[in-house]
Amino acid sequence: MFLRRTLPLLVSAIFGIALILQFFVPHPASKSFYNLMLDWLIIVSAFTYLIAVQSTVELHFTKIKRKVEGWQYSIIVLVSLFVTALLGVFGGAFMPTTLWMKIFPSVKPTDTTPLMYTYLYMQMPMQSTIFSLLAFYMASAAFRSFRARSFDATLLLVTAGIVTLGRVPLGEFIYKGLPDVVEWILKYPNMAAQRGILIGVQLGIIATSIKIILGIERKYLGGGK
Amino acid sequence: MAIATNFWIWIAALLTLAIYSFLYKDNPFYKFAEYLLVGISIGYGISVYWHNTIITKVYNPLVYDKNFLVLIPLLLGLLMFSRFFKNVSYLSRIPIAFVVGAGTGLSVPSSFEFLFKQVYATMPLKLDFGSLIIVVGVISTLVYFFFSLEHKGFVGRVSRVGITFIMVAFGAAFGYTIMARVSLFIGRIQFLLSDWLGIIK
Amino acid sequence: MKNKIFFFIFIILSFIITFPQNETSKDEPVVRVDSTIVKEFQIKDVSNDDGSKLEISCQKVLEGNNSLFKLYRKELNDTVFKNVKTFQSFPVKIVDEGLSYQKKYQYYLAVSDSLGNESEKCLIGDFSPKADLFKTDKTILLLMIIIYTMVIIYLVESVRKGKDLFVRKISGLDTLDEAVGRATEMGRPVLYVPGSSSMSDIATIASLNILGPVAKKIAEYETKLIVPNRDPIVMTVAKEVVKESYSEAGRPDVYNDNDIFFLTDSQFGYAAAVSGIMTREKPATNLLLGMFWAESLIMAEAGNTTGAIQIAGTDAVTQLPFFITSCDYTIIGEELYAASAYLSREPLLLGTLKAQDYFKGFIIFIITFYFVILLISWITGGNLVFLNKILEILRFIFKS
Amino acid sequence: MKFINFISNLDKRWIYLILALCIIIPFLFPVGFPMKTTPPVKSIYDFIEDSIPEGGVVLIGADYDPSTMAELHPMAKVIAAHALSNNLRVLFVTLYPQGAGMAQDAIDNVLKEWNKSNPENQKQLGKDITLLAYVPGVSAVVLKMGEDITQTFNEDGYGNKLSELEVMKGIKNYNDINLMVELAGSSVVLTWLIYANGRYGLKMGIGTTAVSAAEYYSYLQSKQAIGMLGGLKGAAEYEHLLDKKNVYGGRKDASIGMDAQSSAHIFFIILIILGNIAYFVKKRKEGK
Repeated sequence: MFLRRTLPLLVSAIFGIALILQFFVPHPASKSFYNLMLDWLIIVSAFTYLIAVQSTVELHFTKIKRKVEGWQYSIIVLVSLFVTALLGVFGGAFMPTTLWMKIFPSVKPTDTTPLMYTYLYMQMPMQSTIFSLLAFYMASAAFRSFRARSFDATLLLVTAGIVTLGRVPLGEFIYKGLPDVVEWILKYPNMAAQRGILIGVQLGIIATSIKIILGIERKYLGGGK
Repeated sequence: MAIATNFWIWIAALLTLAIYSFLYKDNPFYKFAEYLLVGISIGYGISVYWHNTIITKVYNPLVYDKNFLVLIPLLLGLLMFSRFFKNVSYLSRIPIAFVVGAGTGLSVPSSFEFLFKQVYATMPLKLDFGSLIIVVGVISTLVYFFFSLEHKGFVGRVSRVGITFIMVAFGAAFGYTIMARVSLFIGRIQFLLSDWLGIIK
Repeated sequence: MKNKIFFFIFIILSFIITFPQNETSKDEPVVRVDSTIVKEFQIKDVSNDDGSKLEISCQKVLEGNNSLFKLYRKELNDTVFKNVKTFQSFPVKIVDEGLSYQKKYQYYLAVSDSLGNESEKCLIGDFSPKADLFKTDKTILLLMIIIYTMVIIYLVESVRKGKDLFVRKISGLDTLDEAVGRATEMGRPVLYVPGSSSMSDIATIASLNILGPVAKKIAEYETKLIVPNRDPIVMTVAKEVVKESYSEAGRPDVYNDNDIFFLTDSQFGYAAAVSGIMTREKPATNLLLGMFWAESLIMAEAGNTTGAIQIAGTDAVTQLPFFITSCDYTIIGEELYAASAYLSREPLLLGTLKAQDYFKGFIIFIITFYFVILLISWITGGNLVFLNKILEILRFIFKS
Repeated sequence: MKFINFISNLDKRWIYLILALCIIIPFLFPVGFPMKTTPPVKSIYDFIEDSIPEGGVVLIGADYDPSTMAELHPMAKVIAAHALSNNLRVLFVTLYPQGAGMAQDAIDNVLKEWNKSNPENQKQLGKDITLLAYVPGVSAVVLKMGEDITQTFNEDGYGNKLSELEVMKGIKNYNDINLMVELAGSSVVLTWLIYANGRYGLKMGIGTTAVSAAEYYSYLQSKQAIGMLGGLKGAAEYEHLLDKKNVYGGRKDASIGMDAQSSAHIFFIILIILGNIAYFVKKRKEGK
């Protein structure tokens, strides 16, 4: 019980309060504590990356084990993950490792690493293409579902139209003053509403942080009570 | 310029087309590319993380600089591995509590300051048309998101003004989003037309 | 109660406002020397720092002399002086950094001619910077953090003890009932999408809080409820919530475990699959509540083309425009949290919502007050000293 | 009426096809409309051009991944090139592993193009420009940099000790950095503003995707950021400004896309108008 709940809550409360107070104390002693904490944070969070890896591997592993529909694709995930990681760890990230250069004597230190090949010619095109599909979805939604169904929606669409036109050279070609109109909309009415929303959101974030330190918000510790 | 002869460019182009095939309809090529992407990006993450973090922040300080102060956070971090074993997995809560607790402790004063800066910037030194719009806009938006008063009478009218401001802001964001999505597609077309097919410069 | 808290805040604030005036009169240790080359050559401690800085300032005595001035520094028990800065124009204010509060320092100023010969030295010292224990310029910030924390604790506790706090009705919630009713009339199912994120998002939790009462109503009407999920944990929680609501409504027999299911974890795959359900099952009502990313418009469009009534709600500002133009009713940003607190009455949610509201009210009040004073000052020509003083004080509160 | 029925039953794949044509055709037959520079872009350009002394340092935050690279990658390249042209030093930093690859590609590209067009003023990796190692921790990294940059990273992304690199000479923390331009399409921009700008007073500019651009005007008005490049258009404006100096021969990724952007925007507006006409006509008919 102590290790499961009390200790984690104590840890977050103690370090949370200590670092809030640290902010108000400029003394060198407090500064070195702050520096130490930052170093620790960086090293400990180095391990949090493992969680992302672990959960993905586990998800696809179970899929294959249970032969869920489309489990064959999970094999692709695991194989490509393994191969890429292997290439990267032994071949180097941005510069070939000495080991790699020993195995392949023709490789120079300035050469592109095998990992960068997978990044530049596989990951980069695929990931950017997936998101570019949105242009098409947007076009079809523009045609079939963006409706001026109320006063609010009409106002929204009209502003959108002005901004869309005013932000491209062609809009400027049609009417010279358009970019300035758009800049004005963005700088005043848009800015004001964005700030109103931002103030609310920030208050919410701070409230959540305070609740975590107080130990009344525990969802981040994950499952179970 | 002519069509690319580089093997890798062809790979990139074919993967691009595999994903665009989804626009026609869902198919195995798309699924293959999608899952391949998941695997590659995590594999890539592991490699960068290995060379830039484990080696530089953990291995080198310990082995070359003999900096044993690293050991405490290191042990804390290693508790994270308890997640792989069901019966002790709760131990990983300690490093998580440390990261979250210390992180929020760092963020509270700074976030408050950040919030204050925004409020401060809303108080203009001199009155002009622009600052009038800003003050009215910020106040009415805040009133719209104020839940302790019923939206009736005067408060109702102010929140009505607020929602008008919000709609203008959303309209601006909407217009900008159209631009963003088109740009992403332009990026891909540039690659296909220039690097792959060599039609344009 | 509300008045009490505001009163409390104002008492403290009035304390703060009187605070800085006393502070400036506080004695700062200053070493000062007047000489033939410069006057008011002085060293001052920089306040609110870690004791690593000293401020050196001086003014010129002779006019029209364009020679170079060099400032040197050494530790008291050192022998060699090091150049800190070379300057020509007056008056100067140099902040010397990287010092230690445990050491004493001496400075001297020399005049050098065009050939680099130095003459007329003027020595000052020994002085050591002070390491402060508290940043006095951040007092208000600290007080605000303490007050906010106390207000949150107080409100959460009082809701726990059974106090009912007022939250205005969110207009989208009325529409929710209506939409569920319509589905019953038409004999078609209701589709509930709890967003595309995991339990770590507040919006997802808010959505599941809303799902409860919605499911209860649906159980009463004996309509079919479909909940497709992108996250396995969200799915498990959704199942529990719906099951409980069905038993609360006295209809555990109508609950069908297979109607709440996991689709896929791929972002666009999920959106495409939900669109598929919309076209196949033709639900009369689509409820899209929770956290959404770029895939939002795919679902909103599909629902719109099937002619369903759509109610959406999210705190993702970038997705809201799509929902507003393609859905019949949209719950905007924080309204989603308010709706979930309103329906669930959970102390943690309701208390926090109210605490945020009090601070929001405080900010609204200060800005409005500032604006009114500014308006009066503008009408009267801006010459009234006390009005300007009030404006200055109000700005001071938020100047951190 | 027939027409209304036709467009409301249109297969969406036709719309997809027309959109694709709207973007491809302008590439084949470019027009090149002139464009005005907006003030937020100009102020970043002017700051780098006029307010940073030779040898000064520009920090570029590459916190984006390939999904938004179409908008942000051109910014990284053009800002780095501009800084090099003024003989400033450029440091890339990233808080995410994906950003490291983007930064590395940008550095590679800029160095190659720069050295090709300026044989008399060659720039070198490690001397004029480099990438700081990726270190996890996000806000902790941003804060630690304010104390000591070398200690935060120990090494650059290529495995060289930072303390031995020429590009790092005289750089201890944010006080030695003249300007940071954060390129990101997510809330990490806020992390930089809250911690680096708020706590350490680092001067910042923002380069962001068009999706977030409207939101970030708040930080311009509050002077937390000196300027902003919003989306591909922002990058194109910057390229135009740099183009006037005529020092850098790299491909102008953003500018050549502007014609396509224009025609696509017109297409979107037409789609929305047509869709709404169909909607209102239908609604009126149903009402009768």
